[in-house]
Amino acid sequence: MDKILAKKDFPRWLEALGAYDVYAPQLIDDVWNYELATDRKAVSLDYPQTAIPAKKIVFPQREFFFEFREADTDDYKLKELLPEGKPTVIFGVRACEGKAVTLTDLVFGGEIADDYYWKRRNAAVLVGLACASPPSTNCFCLSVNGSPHSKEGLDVLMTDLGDQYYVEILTDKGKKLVSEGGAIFHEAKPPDKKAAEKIHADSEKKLARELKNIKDVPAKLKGMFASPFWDDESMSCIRCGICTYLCPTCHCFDINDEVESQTPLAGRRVRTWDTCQFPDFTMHSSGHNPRPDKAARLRQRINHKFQYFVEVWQNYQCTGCGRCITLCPVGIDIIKVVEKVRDHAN
Amino acid sequence: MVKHEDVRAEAKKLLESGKVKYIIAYELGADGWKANPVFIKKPEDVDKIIWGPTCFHNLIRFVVDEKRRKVQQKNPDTRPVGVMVKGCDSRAIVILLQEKFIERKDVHIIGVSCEKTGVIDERKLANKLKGRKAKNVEFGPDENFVVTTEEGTVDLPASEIMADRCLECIAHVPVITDVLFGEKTKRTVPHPFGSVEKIETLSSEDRWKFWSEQLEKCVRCYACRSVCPMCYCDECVADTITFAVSPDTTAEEKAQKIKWLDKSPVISENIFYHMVRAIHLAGRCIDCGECERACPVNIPLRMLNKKLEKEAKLLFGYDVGFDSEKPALISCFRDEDPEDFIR
Amino acid sequence: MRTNVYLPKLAKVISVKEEVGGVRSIKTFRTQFLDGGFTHKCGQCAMLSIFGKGESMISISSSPLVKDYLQFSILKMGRVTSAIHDLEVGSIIGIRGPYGNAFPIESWKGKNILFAGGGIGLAPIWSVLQTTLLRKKDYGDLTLIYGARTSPDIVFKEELADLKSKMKVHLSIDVAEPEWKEFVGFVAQNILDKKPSPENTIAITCGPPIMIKTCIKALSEIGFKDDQIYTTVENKMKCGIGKCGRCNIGRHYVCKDGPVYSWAELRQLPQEY
Amino acid sequence: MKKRTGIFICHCGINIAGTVDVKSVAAEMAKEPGVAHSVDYVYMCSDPGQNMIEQAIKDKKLDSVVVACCSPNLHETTFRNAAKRAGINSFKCEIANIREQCSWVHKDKGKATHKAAHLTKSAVKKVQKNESLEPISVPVTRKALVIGGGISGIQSALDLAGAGYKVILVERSPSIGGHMSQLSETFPTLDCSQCILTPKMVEVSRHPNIKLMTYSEVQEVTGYVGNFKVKILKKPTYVDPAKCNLCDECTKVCPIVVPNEFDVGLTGRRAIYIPFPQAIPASYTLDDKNCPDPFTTIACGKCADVCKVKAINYDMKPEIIEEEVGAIIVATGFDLYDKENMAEYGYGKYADVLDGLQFERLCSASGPTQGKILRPSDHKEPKEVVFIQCSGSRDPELHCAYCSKICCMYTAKHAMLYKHHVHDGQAYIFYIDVRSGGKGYEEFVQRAVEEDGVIYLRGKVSKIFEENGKIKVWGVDTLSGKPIEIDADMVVLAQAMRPSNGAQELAKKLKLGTDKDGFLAEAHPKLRPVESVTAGMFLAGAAQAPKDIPEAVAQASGAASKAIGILSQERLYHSPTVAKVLKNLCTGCGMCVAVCPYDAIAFKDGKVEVNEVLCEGCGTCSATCLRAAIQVKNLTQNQVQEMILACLGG
Amino acid sequence: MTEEFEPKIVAFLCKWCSSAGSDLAGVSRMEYPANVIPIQVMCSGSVSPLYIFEAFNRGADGVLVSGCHPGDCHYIKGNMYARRKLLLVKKLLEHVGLEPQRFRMSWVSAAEGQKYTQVIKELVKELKPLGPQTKLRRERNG
Repeated sequence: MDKILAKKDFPRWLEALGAYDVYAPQLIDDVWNYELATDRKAVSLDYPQTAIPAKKIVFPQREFFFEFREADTDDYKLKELLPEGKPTVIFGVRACEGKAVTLTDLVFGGEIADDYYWKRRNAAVLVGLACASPPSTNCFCLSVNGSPHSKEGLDVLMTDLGDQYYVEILTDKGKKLVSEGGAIFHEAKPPDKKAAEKIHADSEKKLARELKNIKDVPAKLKGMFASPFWDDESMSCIRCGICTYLCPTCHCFDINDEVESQTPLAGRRVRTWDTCQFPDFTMHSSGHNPRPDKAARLRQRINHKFQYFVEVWQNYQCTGCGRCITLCPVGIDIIKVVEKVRDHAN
Repeated sequence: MVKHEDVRAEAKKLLESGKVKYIIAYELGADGWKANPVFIKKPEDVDKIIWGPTCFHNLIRFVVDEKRRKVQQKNPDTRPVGVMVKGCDSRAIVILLQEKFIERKDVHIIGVSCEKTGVIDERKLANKLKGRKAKNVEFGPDENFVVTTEEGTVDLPASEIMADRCLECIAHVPVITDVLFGEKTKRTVPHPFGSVEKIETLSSEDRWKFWSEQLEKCVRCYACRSVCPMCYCDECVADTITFAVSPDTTAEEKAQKIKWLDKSPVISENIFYHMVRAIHLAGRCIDCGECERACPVNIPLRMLNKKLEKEAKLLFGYDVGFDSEKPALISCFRDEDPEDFIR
Repeated sequence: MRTNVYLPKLAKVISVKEEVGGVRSIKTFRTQFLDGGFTHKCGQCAMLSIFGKGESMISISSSPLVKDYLQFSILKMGRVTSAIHDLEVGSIIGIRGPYGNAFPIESWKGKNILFAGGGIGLAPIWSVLQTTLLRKKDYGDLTLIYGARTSPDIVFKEELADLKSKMKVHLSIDVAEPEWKEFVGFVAQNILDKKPSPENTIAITCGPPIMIKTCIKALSEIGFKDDQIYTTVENKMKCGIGKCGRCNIGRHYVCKDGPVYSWAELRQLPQEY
Repeated sequence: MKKRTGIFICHCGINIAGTVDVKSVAAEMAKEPGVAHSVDYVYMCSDPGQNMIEQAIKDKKLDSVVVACCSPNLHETTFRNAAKRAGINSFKCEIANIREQCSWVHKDKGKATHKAAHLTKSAVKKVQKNESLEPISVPVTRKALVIGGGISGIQSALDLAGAGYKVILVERSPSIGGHMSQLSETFPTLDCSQCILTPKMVEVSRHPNIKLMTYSEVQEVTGYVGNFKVKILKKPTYVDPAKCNLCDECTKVCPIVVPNEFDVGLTGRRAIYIPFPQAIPASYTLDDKNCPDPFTTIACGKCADVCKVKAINYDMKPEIIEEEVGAIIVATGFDLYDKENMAEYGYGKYADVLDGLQFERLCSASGPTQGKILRPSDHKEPKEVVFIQCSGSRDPELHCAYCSKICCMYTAKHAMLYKHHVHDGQAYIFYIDVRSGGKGYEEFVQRAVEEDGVIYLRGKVSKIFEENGKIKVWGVDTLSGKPIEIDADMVVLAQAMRPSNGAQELAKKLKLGTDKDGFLAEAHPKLRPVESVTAGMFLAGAAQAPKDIPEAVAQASGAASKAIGILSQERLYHSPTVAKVLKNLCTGCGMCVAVCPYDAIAFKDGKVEVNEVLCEGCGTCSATCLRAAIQVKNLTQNQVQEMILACLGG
Repeated sequence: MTEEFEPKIVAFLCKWCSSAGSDLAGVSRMEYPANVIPIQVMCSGSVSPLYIFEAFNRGADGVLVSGCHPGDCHYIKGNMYARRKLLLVKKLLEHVGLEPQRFRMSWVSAAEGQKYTQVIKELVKELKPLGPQTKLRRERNG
């Protein structure tokens, strides 16, 4: 049953979550980001879009796989460094990011599941906040099978009703989280539900951007692999990693050994984010690079999101958050690029 | 005042005569108010070209790209590329010439004077507008900008929304051009290093607190080096693999690649990376401020480069990016260089 | 028991053999797991770890029918492979895998198999070659067409000499040498020269990208159909399990969906390898 | 292949073992990756110690060794030779200095042992990445160039020629001889300068191995040790020395008179002249700077008219002569500190204030007064003469900070000579200190005081001015504290010595370093005093620092023998630890080109390349390069990084 | 009782002057603290700024660069380039908040064994009160 939480009681809920690490959007030096809330009373959900999406909490930019240590000459001890999986709750997750996590789940799940990811993922409770108005000027979630109030991937969805939140419990994890708050939650009444639904419906009309008629794009892309289109489109790309690092669905990573001591050899195998936009991402050690230029790399990004992922998982690997557009230093606009693909004469 | 039409006419002339391969300029972005880089190849496209207070980008970055492409082509088109430059950007050309990365004949420089102002700082503007969305920003008649939002038009003084780099600019008129638009207005900058001096007044511990908090945020997206026209190395010392590989590069050579820092975005590695970048830009950074603007997490990177620019000026009397004939900062010295720090 | 996919198993190097010396050195290593292990299929790869240096995906060149060791033949190429070349008998390395698909050798029963390899490219097909040899009665004619740049660059020299009594072996080198009695020219030219019959035959070709391209062209020319030609693809890999995102060719992750492709499949994919 | 490094820790008796636990260092090193052998021994440098290393290299198939012992300056060569004898490249041997830099300077055994281990480990990391290198070999042009024909240049040239090598001796003035030929007598023996110099000058002119080029200047030097290419400008003398019979008719008819350099302006000479009677080559020179007649080409023609042997040829042109030499000796000598600078002493203002060289000319039998000491102003015999030492020397505020070294001695000599000529005269010497280090020097000074009654006044002269035909000298005797006033007839300033005119420009052409005073810089002030910083170029005489004749001659012979050291080789070997360009990384920005002290880096095809023979391996290029595209072999950034890690224990 | 903090110092000594000066200190048996591990380079001019960053990154508590006095450089002027380059490095390190005492440059000639000893003593003395350098140092796992 849906609940109502008065805004003044929101801090009390957070106080009650003592067993959890609580992440919430915070403003630091003019930049919003999900940060560990050390002062839970100060948490407010009045924020636009964060720079780095919530994926960083379930898929941190750096994590340890294991530690290696030379035990004796030419013998090693390996110590697995799985995350402990401390219960974590992320407040204020936008619908597009919740959905993005479901897409990442697909990648890290399957037959060969990624323990490191799942340890954090399973421990994380995602409390969404429906967007009453688009948090970014470049939001286009509706165009990519999302919505400003999508419940996908979320455990709880909150909707701001002015001085109270409309709280929808979506999963068992969510239920437990709400139950921690105890009596501060009240049963929602039909007018509340109506109000929430109205906000949801209105929000859909407020989206600033859209990307229409893209169902043929995957097929179109297939035929455009060798097109000079990519050269033209990528001219202004500076080959930085902003678009992918800040993308809620991008999940590419690198694995490296970080050595702490040479004798005895000791160090850690570390996973860090990586991006298809860096030239060394695909470079063979022979120097051969299957994606030798930025045209090939832009093509990979668009193809991955709008063709390959669709072929494998029947969904766009883009949730329309618009971060890559907002933060691209040279204004490369994924909407424009995909529209051009759509309108491209084969 | 620089008129769009004049720049467009010049561009058209250049393209029609075949004098340039293409022109790197600014166009209006998809959001309708900010500029984006654009590459004009056909005379009929010149009307895309704009000039305004959102032309942040240092387009010389793309001159570097052009050189890279040219090296790889078998029979490259050797005509110059046209490029629109602001004062700061023009100094980047001077550095590229000084370092022999390009030749003067490789670029046709279309200079635009920033006259009384410069470009705006998007974040400052956003704070100023408090949630209202800008629809248009233009140069005002004086040291001001005219900002249009849904709720009307306001005049904002330059000092409030102009980018820091422009507030401390020492070359608002391009220093090297083939053609110049706009007036060679005189402008005095009372505190060219004002922003750095603020940090300098902090105690050592407070400076560390400041920088460690700032650099902690770094996600190593490398936008700072990617956007920088001076970061044109094929292989950066921060790269963890051997990059500049040719068929005769041996495995030994590749195995010798120095791994100075790890890919982990932790403070020690981040600060290593940014210090290396700063020291490598000493005497080369022309303060276009692009690294700082591009940074998605808002690290005041300019304050690292500006510090060394200041020291180069004060300690060694070295001005960056005005004379392509003089040696680089660290490849010359003066007998009277300070040595009181040597004990 | 839960298995951590990123945690390598420790193995000991039990033999090291230098196949090719010089700058582009190739060595063959045999390893034994300290504890447990895995069984692989022909054509699969394993991720070898040199702790402190990193990992490298290497194809397993020993036959699955050989149970007491895994064999890898490795060209010294970069940081990790250089470190692997420093290994000695008794050194400990990490191995995880096996990764990727395999050659469908079960479905080839009763067919002739033509192996066409160049340089280090013999390693990925060596496992198939050994397996089919061990089960010779299940297969028809086995033929190997193998070439290297110069005679010292030929791998598995002793084994090849031995092989000649068991199957047809055609060797080649790129440029003539005084003592060389066999074919001079590229592998593809040797294929055109020997003209093996496509009749009921599967061709496996493996080697440097340019060699693969020319061999496939040559094979097509002498009548092999696209689905009769198999090859392996290599791309830069990190995770080995289709997650890290770098080895893809289109929707395929080479580490998971490859490295073995029939030409019929591969030619449908974008040219990104 | 995995590395196989051997470690040898020397006890050096108890010099090391007394402070460093060598056993535990050896044990610790044995655990290092790639270390195949690690032992300690009481004296590694002894024969058994060296044998031990050689044997271990062979037995254990070591590919590199580290010897932890004393400073590499002492035994690096010893151990590298041992390594070489055992069949590995000498660069596969490195020294860890655990004596001078460890055991001798620390007392705490634990800490010293810890440090020794880190030092050794750092050497291991380095040696494991050392390349095998062979010295770079270059053929040698077995000919030398000596620049400057003063006593130093003459001595060097004669020594080289005597050893059987061809020498080109270049002198810019018309005659060799230098300043020594101007001197009257020399201290402390008072033998006649000309008399001892002239035979040497003649020998130079007659020596079959010496090609004498007077009135010539070095214009350009390129190349490197063993193979320099030199361009020499030979100025026209307009007189054919082969024809000239020294009849002197020409000077009599020459209408132009200019100050005579040889007499330091005390006399005049004609535009056509012989510098002094004993000049070598014995020939006349028409000085075209002073001769020109704007209406004809250069001359009035009178000298040619009177020359019976037709030795005068106005059509002579400057010539550029190119020579190849293997070594260069620079002996450009000195000049006196400019008199304009000494206005406080009235020099240049009062005719009777002279400098030391002018006084030499006055004393000289061949001088303007035939050896009589007479005042230039009125040709009267001066009865009171004041000599001022340190005129311009030892005065960091206003003049030269350094001591000109010879002035104390020649001033004593001047005073003595004066007294010998003017028996009733009185010599006064103002001095700061009297520096008389040298064989017989102190006795000489004492003789001046005791036998010739020279009055030494310790103090500085504050003012000199003319009054009533006398030169008033005001000063203070700092010993008594009393002001002193002397009515002198003549004042002689012991002017500071400075590098000769044009030496700075020449140094630039030769790429030689100069010190802050403009004297040529030696490679090492103590251990390599005759070598310049550039290989194959040597320094002789006062060009390097103020010197007296015996010192100049000694250094000249030293320089000659150093040059012979090069010329006697068939080929030269140059250290192979030179810079190397990683072409893939180089962008041709040229920062390294600008910083290279040896011009060893040049642009080529948009990148740079290193001339291995010129490169000395200092590595300044590699620290300047932003891309690590230029590195010094066997001390690459990679190696230094490994060493840093080793030092920090990680 | 806690042991007194012993700073770890890396010293880059030029071969011709400072390393020889340090040898002289040894020959003269001048005692100084054992905290400094010297790395001999050919010339102070060859010390790359990266070496200094790396040393701090790898846990050095102090870094010393020592070369020949101006005019005495074996390579004519390498030390003059070093002076300029390393002053910039010093300014940068201080700008990010590293204590100024941690990076030191000195001129030590081959004759100045005494001075070398003095420099080391001073450096160690100045670094002890600062404690371990943790700012630029990479984290370690145990």
